[in-house]
Amino acid sequence: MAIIVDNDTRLVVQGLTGSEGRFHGLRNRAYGTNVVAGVTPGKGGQDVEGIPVFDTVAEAVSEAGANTSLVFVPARFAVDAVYEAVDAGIGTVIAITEHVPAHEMLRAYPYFRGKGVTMIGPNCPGVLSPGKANVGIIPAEIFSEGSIGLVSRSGTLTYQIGHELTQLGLGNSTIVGIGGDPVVGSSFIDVLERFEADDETDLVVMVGEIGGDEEEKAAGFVQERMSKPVLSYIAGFSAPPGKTMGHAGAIISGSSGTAQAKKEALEACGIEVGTTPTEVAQMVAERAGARA
Amino acid sequence: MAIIVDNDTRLVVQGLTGSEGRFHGLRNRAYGTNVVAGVTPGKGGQDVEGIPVFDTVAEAVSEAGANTSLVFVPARFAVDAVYEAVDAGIGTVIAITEHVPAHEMLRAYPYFRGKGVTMIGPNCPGVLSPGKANVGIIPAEIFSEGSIGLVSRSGTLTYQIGHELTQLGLGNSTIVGIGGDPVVGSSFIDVLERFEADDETDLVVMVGEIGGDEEEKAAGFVQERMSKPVLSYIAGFSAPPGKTMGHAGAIISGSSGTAQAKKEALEACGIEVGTTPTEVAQMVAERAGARA
Amino acid sequence: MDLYEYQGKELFRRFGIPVSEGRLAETPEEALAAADELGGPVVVKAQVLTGGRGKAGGVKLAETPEDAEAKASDILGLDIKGHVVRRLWIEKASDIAKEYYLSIAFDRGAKQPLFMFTTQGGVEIEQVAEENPDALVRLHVDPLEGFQPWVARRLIYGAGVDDPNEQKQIASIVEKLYRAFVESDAMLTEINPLIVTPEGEVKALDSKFTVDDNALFRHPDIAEMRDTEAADPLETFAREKLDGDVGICGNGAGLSMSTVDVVAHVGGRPANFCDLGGGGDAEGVVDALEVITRDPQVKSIFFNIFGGITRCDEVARGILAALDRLDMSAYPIVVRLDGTNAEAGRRILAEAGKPNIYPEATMLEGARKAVELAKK
Amino acid sequence: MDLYEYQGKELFRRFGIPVSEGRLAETPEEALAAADELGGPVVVKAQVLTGGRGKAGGVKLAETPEDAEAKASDILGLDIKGHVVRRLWIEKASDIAKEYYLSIAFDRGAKQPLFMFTTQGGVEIEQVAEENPDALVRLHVDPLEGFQPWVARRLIYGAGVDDPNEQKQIASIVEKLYRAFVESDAMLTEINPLIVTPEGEVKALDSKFTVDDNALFRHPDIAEMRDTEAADPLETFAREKLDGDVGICGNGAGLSMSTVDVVAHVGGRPANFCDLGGGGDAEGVVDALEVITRDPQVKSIFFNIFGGITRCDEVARGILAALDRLDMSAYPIVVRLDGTNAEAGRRILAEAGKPNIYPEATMLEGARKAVELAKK
Repeated sequence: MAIIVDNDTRLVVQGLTGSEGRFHGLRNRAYGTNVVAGVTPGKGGQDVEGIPVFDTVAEAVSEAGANTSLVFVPARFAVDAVYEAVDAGIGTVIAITEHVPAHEMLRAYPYFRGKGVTMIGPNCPGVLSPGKANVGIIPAEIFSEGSIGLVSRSGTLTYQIGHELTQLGLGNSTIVGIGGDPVVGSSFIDVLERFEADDETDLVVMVGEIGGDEEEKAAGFVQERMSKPVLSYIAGFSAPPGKTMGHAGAIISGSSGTAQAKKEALEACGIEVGTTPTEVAQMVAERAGARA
Repeated sequence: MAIIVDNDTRLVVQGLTGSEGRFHGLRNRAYGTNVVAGVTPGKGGQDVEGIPVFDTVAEAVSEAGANTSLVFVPARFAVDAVYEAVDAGIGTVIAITEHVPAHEMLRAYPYFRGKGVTMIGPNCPGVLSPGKANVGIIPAEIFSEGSIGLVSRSGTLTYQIGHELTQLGLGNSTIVGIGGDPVVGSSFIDVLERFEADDETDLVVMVGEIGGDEEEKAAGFVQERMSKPVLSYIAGFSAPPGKTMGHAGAIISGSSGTAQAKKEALEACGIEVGTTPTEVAQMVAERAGARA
Repeated sequence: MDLYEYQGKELFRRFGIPVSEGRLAETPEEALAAADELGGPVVVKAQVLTGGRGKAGGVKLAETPEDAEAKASDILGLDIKGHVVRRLWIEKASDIAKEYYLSIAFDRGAKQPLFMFTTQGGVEIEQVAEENPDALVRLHVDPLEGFQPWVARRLIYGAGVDDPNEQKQIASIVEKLYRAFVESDAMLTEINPLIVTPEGEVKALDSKFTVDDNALFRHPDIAEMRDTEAADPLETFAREKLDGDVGICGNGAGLSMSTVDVVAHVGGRPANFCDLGGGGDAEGVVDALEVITRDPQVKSIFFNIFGGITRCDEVARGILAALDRLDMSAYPIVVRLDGTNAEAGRRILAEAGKPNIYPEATMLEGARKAVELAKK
Repeated sequence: MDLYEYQGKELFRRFGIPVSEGRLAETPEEALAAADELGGPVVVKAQVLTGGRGKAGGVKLAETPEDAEAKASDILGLDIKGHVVRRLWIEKASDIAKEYYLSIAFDRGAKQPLFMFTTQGGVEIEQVAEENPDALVRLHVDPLEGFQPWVARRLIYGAGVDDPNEQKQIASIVEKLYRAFVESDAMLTEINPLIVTPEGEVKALDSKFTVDDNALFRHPDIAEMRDTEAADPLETFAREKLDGDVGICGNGAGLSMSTVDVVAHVGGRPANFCDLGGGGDAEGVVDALEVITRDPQVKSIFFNIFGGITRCDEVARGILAALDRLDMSAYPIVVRLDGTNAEAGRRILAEAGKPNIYPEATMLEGARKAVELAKK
């Protein structure tokens, strides 16, 4: 069944008539995603290569049966677009837009969380379930179908690792880019929880970065709640100590945030950590081989 | 077990050192309610006839194990007091304060609702479970223990009806005054749902008033979801048509709001409606007799 | 607290909602001066806190200042549904191409603010709601989400406003009306009609604005708008006037209303009723008795008190104090006391031994006695 | 965007948080004039976007204007952790009875703002957190609830502030700091120390204020505060400087960091790295190459691009255009292209036939080649 997007996805692209929205919306459709509508206020009644455009998401839901939204709306209008989708009854919102003001997401996050909505992003590459649906900007051609779940804070690094897996003949159930903003709709844990429950996923690769303590928290979750093996890659082993956000920043997370510290924390929870994309792909191949 | 307050209630009185808070807090304790703490900022460390006073609700929870709060704080600080209680982990908040600004409750309501907190009021007489606990300003001496649940929008009218029941030898499981403000923490339906689930309640009396459509909605709930008999009294049969809140008001509720219209709507859902407090008490006596 | 049209428009103006220029006038002379100052045709509008003033002749177009003076003379002093016109709003006349309707109100049932918008404004909105419900767009705002721009878009596209120039202006008005609603602690803000001029300008031609009394402490500027002449404190105290001969005083709105019902139920005719509220001190009782006895039809008075936060002994003392201050010898007063300190209250009254005080034990018996005494 | 102390204090002042009077000075003469204008003893404070300036000699008390001039001479030009002092804040000296600490910051993990308050201010707050964690009160604010007065009470009573006069002032500062945090779209606002004077006045003696770059469009006044001299656009573009000889350019922070790791992994020494971001046009590539080659240690350059929203053909054209504009003949450039339009990008580079461009098929091979070329 894969997670988040699949054959049941009925996609509305918010901002379909913009250049990015059009380019990726049509690419997503070409991949096989069921793109049922676009929304651009003032352009209701038009169409983009046969995809009907509505003025509001409410119409895209009532007229075209949309259940998932892809947000390509410019940063200063993006959170408004997410609220609109949520209140129109959309259950899954994937926001690609970068540079969204952090305070807007801070207020929006508990709201849509309270409504039981799944949100991915903003500032993320989207979600791809190979062979089923691609929602976002992930270049689908480098991935193949398979049973490895992939979740990542970083866009291009996700492609790199997916590519390395593909070179080794390994495919993915779903690839999720959660985005790197201060407040994102879904955390590593949210996605890991779904992979754990997904029949088509046998193993998960978590791709992290230096900074914060999201990876450490996810490791605790893996240890306590997951039966499937999780492997990880952390970028930034050679990075110099980063700028801290004032003194308060360091105290808050309670983590040094370095790649080495994360590696150690993850390994303490039974998660193997590779030091390069190539190495983690090889480790996955070994584990997948052992399970096959 | 009764509902909302009972022998497990560990009460903190917010505003215990004020004149009303002190008078009713002590009365509630004299009745047998387990009053474990008071809160008045700046008076932490004092006590009111042996009840310890704290500066914050958080301390009342951690130091005295409070699980229920009674709010006697002046109107302009009352909603702040409710937030403080909710965020300190209090599960049941009963707010007596009247004249609370409606917009404050409008914003607070979905917040504490989302946290799973039970709130009664504001602008209500409180909750009394005879023989167990009295939280608020209900004169407990006019009620006796029994199996009749009583829920009402009006304070003194509740006393009148409870008194009439007592005169006929009928007692109550719990008496709940939900309050008459535009936004109250618990609706008729919320309380009816609890009475339906309560082992000690056999029958429920719902005391309504003209205006709005809360009684009609509750009637629909009774018809669809309740197995226990519900009887009702509606005040205002002789009232002249009230002032409507502009034209918008009448459209919103979709109800004429008159007592006669409410009576008909309730009867259509199988709820007997008395036209005076005495009559409804007699009807209850007959039903209770039939069930005994 | 209901605001007059001109007060509501003043608030609209502060929040940036376009309104026409106007002046307040309380005499025909002031109306003339206002019209002169404004220039061109004006509309002379009765300021009353009730609807239907147009049909009642309370709104008239005047082409010249002299005409405005004459129309002001006609309108001042009119009785519109019991409201006597004492103030006029003299406003520059607007050309009207279209009339829309926009409001935001407290939806008690949903516990959320509700926007309503239709392009079929200018008429009674109930009529649109009934005859053409699809033309009326209703949209709740979740208070946790607050106002977001999409709300305006849903209203505008939902109602079928096609002109981008109108869309832009209405979107801005929708947002400002929401701000006015929240920041003024309003229970209702309504614009009917919201007009579009032939030049495409959108503005509020009328205003209905109700502010939460409980939040007035935050809005001294709005609290000052209260019309103390129109709002006699005693009048506001007396909740409702009926048409009979038994004056009723209860504590709490529910019990007071119920007392009216019971008086009617036993064959009596309630004259009016008032609610002592949580109080019951001498001051409150004196005010209540003054209001009740203002009505010349009143023959007997029924105090029906169930003490909770109100203490019966205090009410008893209040009644006795009131009898010292007012001459109540013409009125038999039935008093029923129950609840908090009822025993003490009854004893106080018994010890006073006033001949026109009739204690009764129950609400029903009290009602019967009061009805019987009214018929004497 | 980090603000200087004096800029943060200007925002504090706008939100009503008490600060001392002061003046900006960029020369000793201006410092003298400022001290003269302020009167009495002043503190001369280096304005740098880093901590530890006190220990570095960047903060000095001056009794007279002449003394302020001398101290300004000492401090201007100081290098504090790589930041050269070019501005001074001359502030009226405050008598200090107590030093507290108050901050509100973005807690990414909890996805909520976090208040921290302690009466043990003036020192590094990490130290308090470590040595005396109970003295540091931490309290999240739920964004759906917003700021409520009890939050200030929890902080104040939790930290054990007993003086009612202090309590009142701090409660007001807490609320204003929250407003400043939200309304300025801040990621962090910190007052350390928050002092109490011997007279009992509470005020902010320092300020740390970081504003979300993504929200600057809403705050043109804050955006204008950016120090364009200190913030060389090329410098901000280059994310990190390391100490080796391979210059690295990736697209996306994750892939760029990972490329650094891989270069190190194959035995190389990364010199620096920059992130092309979502772009990849000629302008971006020129900027990247300028930054990379500013470092005289750089011997080879590695472009590691995995196209997504970035298209590899565009990057290839960008590299060629950059070679036309900059003299890059001294640098071997290893280019690895994969993902969106990678074939086209590789073909473009191949057809250009530049002798110093070395295409490689994988990240690992690219890293090896770049390291090998740096060693030549």
